[in-house]
Amino acid sequence: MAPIATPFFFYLLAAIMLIGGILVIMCRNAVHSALALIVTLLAQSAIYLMLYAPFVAGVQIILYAGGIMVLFLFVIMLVNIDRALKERQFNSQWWVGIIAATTLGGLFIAVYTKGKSIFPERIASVAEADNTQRVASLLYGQYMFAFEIASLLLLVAIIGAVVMAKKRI
Amino acid sequence: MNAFVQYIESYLTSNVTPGAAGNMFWASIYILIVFTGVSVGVICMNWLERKVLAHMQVRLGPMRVGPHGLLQPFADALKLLLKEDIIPARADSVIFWSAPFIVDLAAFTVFVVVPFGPQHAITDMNIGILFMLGVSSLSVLGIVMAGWASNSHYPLIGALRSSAQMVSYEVAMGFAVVSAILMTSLNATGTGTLSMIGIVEAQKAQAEWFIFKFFPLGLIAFFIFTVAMVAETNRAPFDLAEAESELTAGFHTEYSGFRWSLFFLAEYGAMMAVSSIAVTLWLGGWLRPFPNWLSGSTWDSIFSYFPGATFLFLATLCFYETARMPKHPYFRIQTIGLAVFGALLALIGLLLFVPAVSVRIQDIFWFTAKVAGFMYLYIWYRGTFPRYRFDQLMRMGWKVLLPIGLGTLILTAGVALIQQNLWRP
Amino acid sequence: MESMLHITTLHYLVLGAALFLLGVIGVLTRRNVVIVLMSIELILNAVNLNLIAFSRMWGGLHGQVFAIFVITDAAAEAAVGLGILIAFFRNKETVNIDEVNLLKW
Amino acid sequence: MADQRTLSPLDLDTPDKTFLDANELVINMGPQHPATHGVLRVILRLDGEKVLGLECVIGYLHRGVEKIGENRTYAMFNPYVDRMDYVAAVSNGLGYCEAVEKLLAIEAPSRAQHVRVILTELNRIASHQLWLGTHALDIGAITPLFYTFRDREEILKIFEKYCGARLTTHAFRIGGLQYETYNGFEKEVKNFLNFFRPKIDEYEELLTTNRIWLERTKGIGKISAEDCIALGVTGPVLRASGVKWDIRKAQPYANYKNFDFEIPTGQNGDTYDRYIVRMIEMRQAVRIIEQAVDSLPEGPIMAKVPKVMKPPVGEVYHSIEAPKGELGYFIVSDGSTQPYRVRVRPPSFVNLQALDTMCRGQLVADVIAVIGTLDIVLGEVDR
Repeated sequence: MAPIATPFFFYLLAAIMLIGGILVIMCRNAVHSALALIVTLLAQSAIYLMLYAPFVAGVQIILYAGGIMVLFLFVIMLVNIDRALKERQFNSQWWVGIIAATTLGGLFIAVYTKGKSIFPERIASVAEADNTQRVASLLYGQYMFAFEIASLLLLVAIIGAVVMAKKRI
Repeated sequence: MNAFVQYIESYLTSNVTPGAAGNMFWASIYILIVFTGVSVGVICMNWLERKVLAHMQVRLGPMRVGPHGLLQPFADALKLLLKEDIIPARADSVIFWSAPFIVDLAAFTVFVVVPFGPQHAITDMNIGILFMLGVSSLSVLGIVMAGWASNSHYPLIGALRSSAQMVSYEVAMGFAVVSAILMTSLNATGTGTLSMIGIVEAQKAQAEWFIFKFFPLGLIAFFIFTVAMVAETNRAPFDLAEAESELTAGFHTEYSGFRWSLFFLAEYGAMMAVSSIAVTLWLGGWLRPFPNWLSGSTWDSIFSYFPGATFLFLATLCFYETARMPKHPYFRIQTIGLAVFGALLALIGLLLFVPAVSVRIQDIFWFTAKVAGFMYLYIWYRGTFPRYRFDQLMRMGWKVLLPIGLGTLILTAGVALIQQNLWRP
Repeated sequence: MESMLHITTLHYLVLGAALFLLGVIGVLTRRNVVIVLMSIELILNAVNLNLIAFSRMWGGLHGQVFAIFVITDAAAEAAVGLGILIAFFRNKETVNIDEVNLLKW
Repeated sequence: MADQRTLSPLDLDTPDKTFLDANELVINMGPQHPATHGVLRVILRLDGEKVLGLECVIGYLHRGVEKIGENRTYAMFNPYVDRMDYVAAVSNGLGYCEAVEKLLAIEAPSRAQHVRVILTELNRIASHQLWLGTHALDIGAITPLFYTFRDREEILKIFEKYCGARLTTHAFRIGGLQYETYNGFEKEVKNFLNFFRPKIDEYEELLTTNRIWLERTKGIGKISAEDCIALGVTGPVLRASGVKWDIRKAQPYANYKNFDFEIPTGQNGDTYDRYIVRMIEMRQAVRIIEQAVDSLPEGPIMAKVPKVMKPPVGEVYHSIEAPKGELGYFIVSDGSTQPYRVRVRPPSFVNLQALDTMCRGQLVADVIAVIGTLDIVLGEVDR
């Protein structure tokens, strides 16, 4: 089962992602930003599918689009004030940011053009069918400790978020 | 031309889904069939819900548009399409405009992986169930968008309520699903699967529906899922997002006409989608009832008459009602219509008795019949239960269903481990 | 043209880099805290894209496992970040990041 | 919240802020709201979803019934009282007729009194049925509404056959009845009782042990007996709080002292107890009707009443136990054909004043349950 029209889908999804990303940082209204981000994330999960990472793609949809972004939307709605729309959207040092980002971008371009040979043209053959099993055995085998720490991190985050957001403790 | 015919025919000999075979032609045909089927299902549900609910409540329900109100859904659809599409002046029009489409997209995309039969699915993904859960959770976004974009108090509260509800019940739902997925790994091969078709195949291989597996663990997981799925689709008794007596209509208060009907479509589509998850995971998908008690080719052939018999029964009901129609000339067209409808059903029924047809169709029939059972449950709940209060709902999700789901998962894993290591050499 | 039509790891890396830059610009220039947090999500996703692309390149699944860890981390970050945002908003009634200039109020 | 009655009234002038910062949010429920049983407007002050206090704004259905009473003769005013509590019109008529009879110092004949009791108790059942249906609908159970309306129909049929009207019956006249009972009246009433007894079980089957119903009603809208008495709350709401006060027993009117029935009381004074009390009241009403039909005496149905009623100068207060509580009429006569002043003490109006006490500290969804359990009729609240 060979992937069909890979370049077409790659460029389509890449375009969606980049336009979405630009909208995220340009939109005046935070809700619009969040929706653009969701589109970006969904396109990215499709790209994961193209990279033979179906499990991560599924996790991306469930966790990011269905979980984290809903949280974002919730908070945006809770703190939604019209005043924020009328204010200046970019901070006063925006040009510093642009310069820094441009420099970083230049660095990336330099690395990718100079170091093209570092990235070999090879594409390892991956069995897609048992992707989930193999990810699982890595997660619960080699990365057991990291997994536990991640769960601890989540616990701490839950408690932290509750403590922060509660009116009276 | 010849190559094209060959391309089309090449799929007929394969026994996988068109998506898996990579056959674009048949995949698009399947997409068309499935989405038309779901839309027709929504129309049927619209009529059935009114009728069944009405009969539960000692009413008749729609009786005027067509015989026994059979054409009522079409009349409704026409009315909704002709209605003025109002966008509130201070609404965020882009989001307001796109929200129903997102909800619809989420509800309908799910059907891409629903297995109506071993070959009858648009495609078979190896992350099928994950895909279903993920995509169906996207409808939250549409609901939140709709509530927010309306720029009005009641829709916003409704949207916040329903999204909080959906997000929190997803967790309990996930645990129930995981415990069923765990059971798929108890095959001879020892590897589980997330593929929807693989899950049913696993039940077939183990000759046991997962609802009966490790009794009562499978049953508990199934129960948790069925409760969570009602909450997930915002239906009674968890319909506080659209509690009429509190919030008028919840997140779609400001919607009208066509856009409102999209929400309606999405709600029923989502109901069918989650029901098909439940059917696939616990009720053996397309498998006929009692595969292990009543096994053998005799029983197979007996059960293969069921689809036709069901349609014939419905046709008989239609004819009976035709005979009971008032004899006044005013009702002539309605009587004829009902008779024609009955004849149509009878024709389908007879067609289903042809072995060549029934072999191909009966998988789809059993799957649809099981989903229809769930649909009836939804209506029944709505007719019977009062509505939960929001804090009670949340408490039930987090403090009852979630711990039970977690316990069931751990117990299932434990029992599976013991069974694999101790009882089986 | 041939290189355009043949999608290699580098293509994914460039896409990831572009997303990363967008995220950085967002973090550095926007005033709205929510959008800053969302830009951080963009950055994390760019990293994920790279991880998965490399995992595809080398055939191992370690990259995917790391991507899952990053997603977990993003969830934790979002929860705590938004919690702080709510606490901040309750006290100052603003969501502008350049007004977060006190360690204590 | 030590003493709820001393809490300050709502301060509605401070503007509501955004969702979050805001510790308090003022929202306006009604007058057009599906759960306020008419045109009641409730202004809620909320902390999140918790009710800090509320205020009822009434008067949207004010028709000046009491003022009309001053410009009509005693007999002419009789139909107007039906329009106050339109779901229990017979009870309203009974109260008014008995009040005027008291003023005129006449007494309706025994047969008339019996028929009055039968019709009033039937009306009590009808009123409770309507309450049950709408109350359950507010809480989300849609089916009981149709069951109760189906059975209420039978009562309305009896009314229609007796006096030609279904809702605003104008069944009684000052001094007795205008119409003799129709042929087969006793039989039809008895048939109805036999039909209705299993139906109460049917309602109870749907609700009484339903887990969700229990969760939605137990402990919701609690009100203590002292608060009830202080606020003047009467009827099933008072009895559910544990006070055994029923005017049919306490100050018997009509023929009630001849009949054997019990007054159900609750202990907790919550929504569930009020539900149970009303359910038992329906059963007791069946009992009363049965006795009244069995002992229906023969005889005249109208006392000797002057053609032109000119009561002596004086005043009278007469109250009856309407389905919703104590319904009192205070009539002042100046000796002319028209009353000098008619004052109605409507149970709904007085019971509604307990809403604030009952709702404080509860959630918004409970306010709806509590409005339902108070069983108000806006026609009576606003008059």
